[in-house]
Amino acid sequence: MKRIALLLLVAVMIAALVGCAQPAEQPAQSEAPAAPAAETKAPEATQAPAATEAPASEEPESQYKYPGAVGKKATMILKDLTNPVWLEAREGGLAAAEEFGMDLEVVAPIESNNNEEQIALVQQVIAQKKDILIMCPADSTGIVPAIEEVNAANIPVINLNTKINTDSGTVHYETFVVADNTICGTLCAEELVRLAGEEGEAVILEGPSGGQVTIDLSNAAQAVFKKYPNIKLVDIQNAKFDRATAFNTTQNLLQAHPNLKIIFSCNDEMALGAVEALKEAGKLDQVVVGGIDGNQDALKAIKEGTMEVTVYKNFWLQAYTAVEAAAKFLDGQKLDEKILVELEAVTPANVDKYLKN
Amino acid sequence: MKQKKLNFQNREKLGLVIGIVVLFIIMSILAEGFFSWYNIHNLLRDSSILLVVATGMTLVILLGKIDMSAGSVMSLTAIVTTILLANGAHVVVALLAGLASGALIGLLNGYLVGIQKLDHFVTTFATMSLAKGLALVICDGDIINTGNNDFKAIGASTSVFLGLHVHIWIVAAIFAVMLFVLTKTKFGYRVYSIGGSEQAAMLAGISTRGTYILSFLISGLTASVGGILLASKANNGNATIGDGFEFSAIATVIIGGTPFDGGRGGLVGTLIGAILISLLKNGLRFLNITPSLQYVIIGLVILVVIITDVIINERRKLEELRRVEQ
Amino acid sequence: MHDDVILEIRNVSKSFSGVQVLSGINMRVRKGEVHVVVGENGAGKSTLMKIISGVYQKDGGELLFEGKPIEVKSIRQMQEMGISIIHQEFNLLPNRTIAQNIFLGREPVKKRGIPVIDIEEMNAKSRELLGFLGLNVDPRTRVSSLGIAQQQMIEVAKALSFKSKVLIMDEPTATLTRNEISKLFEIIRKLKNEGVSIIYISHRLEELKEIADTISVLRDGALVGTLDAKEATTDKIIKMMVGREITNQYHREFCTEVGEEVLRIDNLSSYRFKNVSLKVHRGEIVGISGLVGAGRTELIKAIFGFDRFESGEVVLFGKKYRRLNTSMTTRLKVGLVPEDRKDEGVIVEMPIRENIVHASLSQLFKNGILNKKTETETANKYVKELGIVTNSIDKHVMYLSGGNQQKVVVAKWLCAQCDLILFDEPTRGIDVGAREEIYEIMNALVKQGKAVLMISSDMPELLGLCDRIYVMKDGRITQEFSHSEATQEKLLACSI
Amino acid sequence: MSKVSGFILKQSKIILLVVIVVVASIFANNPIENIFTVIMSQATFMLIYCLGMTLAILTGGLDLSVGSVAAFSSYIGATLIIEGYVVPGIIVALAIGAGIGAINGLLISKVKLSPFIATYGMDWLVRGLVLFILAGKKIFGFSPAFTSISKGAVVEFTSTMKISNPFVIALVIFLVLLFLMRKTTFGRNVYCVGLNASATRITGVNTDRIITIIYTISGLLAAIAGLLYAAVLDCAEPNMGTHYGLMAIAATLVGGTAITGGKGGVGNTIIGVLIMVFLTNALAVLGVSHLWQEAVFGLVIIFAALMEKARQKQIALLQM
Repeated sequence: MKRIALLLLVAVMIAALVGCAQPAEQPAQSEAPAAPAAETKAPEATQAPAATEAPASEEPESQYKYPGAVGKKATMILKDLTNPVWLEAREGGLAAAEEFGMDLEVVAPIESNNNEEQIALVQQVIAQKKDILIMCPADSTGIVPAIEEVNAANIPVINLNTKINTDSGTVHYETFVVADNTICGTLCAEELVRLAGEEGEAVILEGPSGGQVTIDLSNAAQAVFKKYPNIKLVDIQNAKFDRATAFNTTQNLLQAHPNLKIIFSCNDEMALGAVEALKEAGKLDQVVVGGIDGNQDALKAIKEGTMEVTVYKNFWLQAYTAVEAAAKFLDGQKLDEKILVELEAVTPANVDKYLKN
Repeated sequence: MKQKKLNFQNREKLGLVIGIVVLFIIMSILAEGFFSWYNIHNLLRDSSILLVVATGMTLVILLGKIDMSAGSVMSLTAIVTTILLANGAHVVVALLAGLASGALIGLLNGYLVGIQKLDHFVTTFATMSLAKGLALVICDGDIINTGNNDFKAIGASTSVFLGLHVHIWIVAAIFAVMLFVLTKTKFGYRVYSIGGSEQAAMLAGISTRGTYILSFLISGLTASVGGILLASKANNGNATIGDGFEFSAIATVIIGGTPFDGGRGGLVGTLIGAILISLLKNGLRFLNITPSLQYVIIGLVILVVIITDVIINERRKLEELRRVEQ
Repeated sequence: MHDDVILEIRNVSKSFSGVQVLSGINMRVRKGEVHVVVGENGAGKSTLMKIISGVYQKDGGELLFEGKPIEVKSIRQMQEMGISIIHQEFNLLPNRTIAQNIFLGREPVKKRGIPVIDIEEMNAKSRELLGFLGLNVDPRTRVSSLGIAQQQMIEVAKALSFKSKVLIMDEPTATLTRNEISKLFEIIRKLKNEGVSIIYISHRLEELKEIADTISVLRDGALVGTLDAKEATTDKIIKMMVGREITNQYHREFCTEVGEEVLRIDNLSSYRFKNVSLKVHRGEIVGISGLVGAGRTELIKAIFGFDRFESGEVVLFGKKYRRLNTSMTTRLKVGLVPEDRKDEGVIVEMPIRENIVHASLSQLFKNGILNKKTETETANKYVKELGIVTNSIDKHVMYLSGGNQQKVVVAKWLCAQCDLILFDEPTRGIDVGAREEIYEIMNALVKQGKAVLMISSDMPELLGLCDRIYVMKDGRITQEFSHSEATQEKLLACSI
Repeated sequence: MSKVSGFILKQSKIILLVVIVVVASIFANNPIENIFTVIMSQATFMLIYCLGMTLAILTGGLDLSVGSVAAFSSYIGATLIIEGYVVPGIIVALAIGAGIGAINGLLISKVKLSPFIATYGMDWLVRGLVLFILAGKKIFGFSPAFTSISKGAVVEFTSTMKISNPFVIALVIFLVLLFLMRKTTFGRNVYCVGLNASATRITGVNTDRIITIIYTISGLLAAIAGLLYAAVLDCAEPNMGTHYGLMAIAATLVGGTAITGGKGGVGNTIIGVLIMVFLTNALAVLGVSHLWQEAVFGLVIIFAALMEKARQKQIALLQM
């Protein structure tokens, strides 16, 4: 009997090993030709230096830019690796790592945005005695105790995308590479308000309640709407970052607020769900819809004019910049405590720049 | 007779233990930094939270019931505790309040199942939504920072006592007590009896109500403890903290060899199950397997282990039947 | 035997949701006597006992224990007072040890604040009790690894452990075989001599004379009469029970020349029986006798395809089969009336109608589409034919008496036009009246040239009905008798 | 028990539903339109996978894998559909759904796993596969040939008030299942399995096959739901339907199908689904914070359960 049990378990272990052999590259391959390949064009178009060097790194024996960083072991902890935008980030990070000759590992929780798992991942970095940690926290404050541990272990931290809460003053990071959600939210909301002529009823579609992203974006948008006396925030609903749910929620909202003008959505998924609902209700022209992230399908929607605005977060560049910052630091260079990754609202005007064909 | 009996119980566990050992060895070889006290200690710490929730769950499953509300109770407790701390309550008060909230849901479950005789799944499924909902309403969908250092101290990785983290000690204590209660006390015997055959228990003059209520109460409390430990780790409260945790806890118990039909199994198995699952997750992380693939592997392991367990039990039944003839 | 009454029942009555099940029962149980209570099913015996033992609350009347009137509140209270009951169906926990089962709910505790169980003491006491019952098994053995007879003994041990002054046994011999019964009777006598009074419920009239001191007969929830065992004769008792004369319960004309063979099994083996071979022909009733646990039920379930057999083959209506499943056998028009009526015979939460047509859905509705009219007609037909007592065929089976439930099971197979019906203990726990009707059905079946294979622990039944009787022992067939040569003694001789 | 209270018990869920709808209608600016949209699109999609869950629950089990099955099958199907192979894509999707369902069924009937754990493990496995195979990429921009399945309408009164295709599809599925469960020997046997499997088996029914078929249907319906969503949202994405499983259980329970199996049916589930969607709708229309939604769901489920219990008691009394 026990033999059976043993065999089966071993079998699984083997499965695990086979698994772990591939995934390191697998997704990379399935990704490379897809999103990021195109994404790399984006930075080329916008800010030259970073990405134009990416191809350069391809040819052998090129001089590494930051000798001190060469061969150093780094880990980048993201919020999620099941979602295209974060896969872009991974590519950006890996590209930079290759360019600067670093040994980078990109990881994320199984359940996206799970703080506890991120803590475990951070502790893993300590266990593996990495040279540097690039941290994109799912929960600004929840991660603090873990980061304190990292500080204690004298592993430098580069903060990426979402701020690590330093109010307690007990944690510190070398720099904060940010295309931060508050800014995204503000950009998007401002654009929406402009399109709506600074007046009308607005609603916000949130992600799962309690999520950090949701909170940052939603608060940013609310702040913007408050600024304009004629903008009335009539409702906030949770659509679980899910297109189908947003579809239903929007239908319901339209029933409650027939002359809705603005839908601010905390990600493109929900925005597109809202768009479908508006199509059904035939109110596409009445309502302006804004999302966040700049997914290809959202960009396509903007091109078609069904959706008005999104904010292209350029996760590729964020990650790339973060790794470069890490390299700089390991090379003993001084870092400013904040590195801004340029963000811009994507509108029909500039959508072609981001849209891949 | 006695010999044989022990054999069977061992057999059920043996496969798992071997699995754990094999897994551990493989990981130690393959994953750099896995085989270090620091990591093993963290592993134990992670498993302790799963274990404490699974401990209460074991009781309920031994009764032939399920507690779907465990995960939501964790969230609720976390929120209640942290929001009180955030508003400057003393840490003890906050903790007690947190536990109370869990106890309350537990009692509600116990009342509806034990006295109203509602179906356990339906009941706890409902209280799952209820507790989660309350948590969301209380925290207004926000993350709550305690800014309280006493509370933080519970979770801080520096708070180590005799080489082991406080979490581990707390859970170890709870586990030990529950193990004693389950194997040595009247209450424990009742749980097994009712799980084995409610009718037989009732005809023996055992009041099932009390046992149901107490068991669900305990399950609620252990879930609360889990929620508190989780929150203390992050030193903040989040209404999504326990999402899906009930499933992990149930899986742990089942993998540990306590089947849904109740009256059979026990806490030792649950302990093994908790370690296996934590070890698996920790190991997969160290091997840097993409999350998507981790899903697949975890799913496989659950199925494989359960199937093995089922086969073993089938065989055991057969052998017992055969033995009747001798 | 002294005359002081230990338990007196004064016009106790009880009704469930308006239906009067007990009306003004009076009964006096003397110290150290065996007081047998007989009566058809639904006569109220079990209800009365459940009231005495505190399972139910009585509506009217009063109970006097040792002269003092008592208010029955809980099972526990009565147990502590010294009245305990062995229920008809087992109430053991298979996954717990013997000791844990014996002391279920009142485990000895160490003298301390928290109720910590004194396992050593528990085992010691259990060992004592088992010794008293002449059972030499380790009290730490899991009950699931005991035989049925042993389990029954554990039930007895359980009851004894209360130090009861009054011990109620509800059909204790139902699952026991002759020699086990006599062992049980020895114990009963032992207890008697120790001054314990025993209230003993049974359907098996032939047992009574052996142990009874007093016999009370119930009918339709009323006491017909109490008589001294000495002047009681079986016929007299039966008359009192059913209120009508039963001369020969069986009315069997044994078949002279057998028809074609419907069932033959060659060297069938599984983990519970070895190399069993037997034949059944059209027009025959074939019986299988033997001790409980001899593997009879397993054999019959294997033939039916419910359990699988390891080697050998089953020949049904001339076709060989090495593997069978229930859908095959039923398609071949074989039916099984299982031992466990409630869990395997009927679906208690379904209406009578649906239960009756269940086995013949595919025959009645060729295209797979139900038709309520056909269903109703069919069901009504069989309800009438078998005299199933109910006010509506839409009544859930759970509200029927044991006898009527059994008839529903039989109706199910008749409706499916079965050529071979396997009966497993067809009359267990069924009152005399219903029994006779079941026998009638069997007779009718074989008259129509169908065949019956039946298991029974009730030897008179086998002798009265069967053309041929196989005797099984430890999973093997030890003998085959024609009805002419078979006698109780012979059957017994080959089964032990 | 008086006639009135008897009626209330019997119809408790319908009454509850009516109340909710009325409330929603009062606050909605255009009640008819509101009811139309809710029924025509929201309820429709949900109903389809809830029906699958109902069947599973009727056999005394449940299917926690509906969400991931919906995602996986529609996702794989989409990879073909996007290439223009609409029909093959749909067929593949349905086949995958049915296939996984069948595996569930076999694990439960043959291997004798508890449905809970079997489908839970399967959920992880399938979700993992869908995330892994296409590394989380989304598929969008389908040809109208496909999207029209969901977007099109049979009858169109106004742009918002129409008998949508999905509605018709769901209705057909519902009627077929209703007939199957109520009027055929197969359906009868499904109920029997739910009430008492071993008695059913002794009666000669191949219970294993019935269970397998049921879970296959459940998987199939999940696939259909997945495809319809993909069509209406013009996008197939791997994280679809993470909450279908729990929603479906909730709706089925609210509908009054007993989790123990054998009692209730697809008819109940329609009521359950309508209650759930209109509840959400009402809360949104009333402008109640979505944070309350979860809690309210919980209360409604408890309420429904208590009502159901009272009703069963009443039936028992009548039977006595």
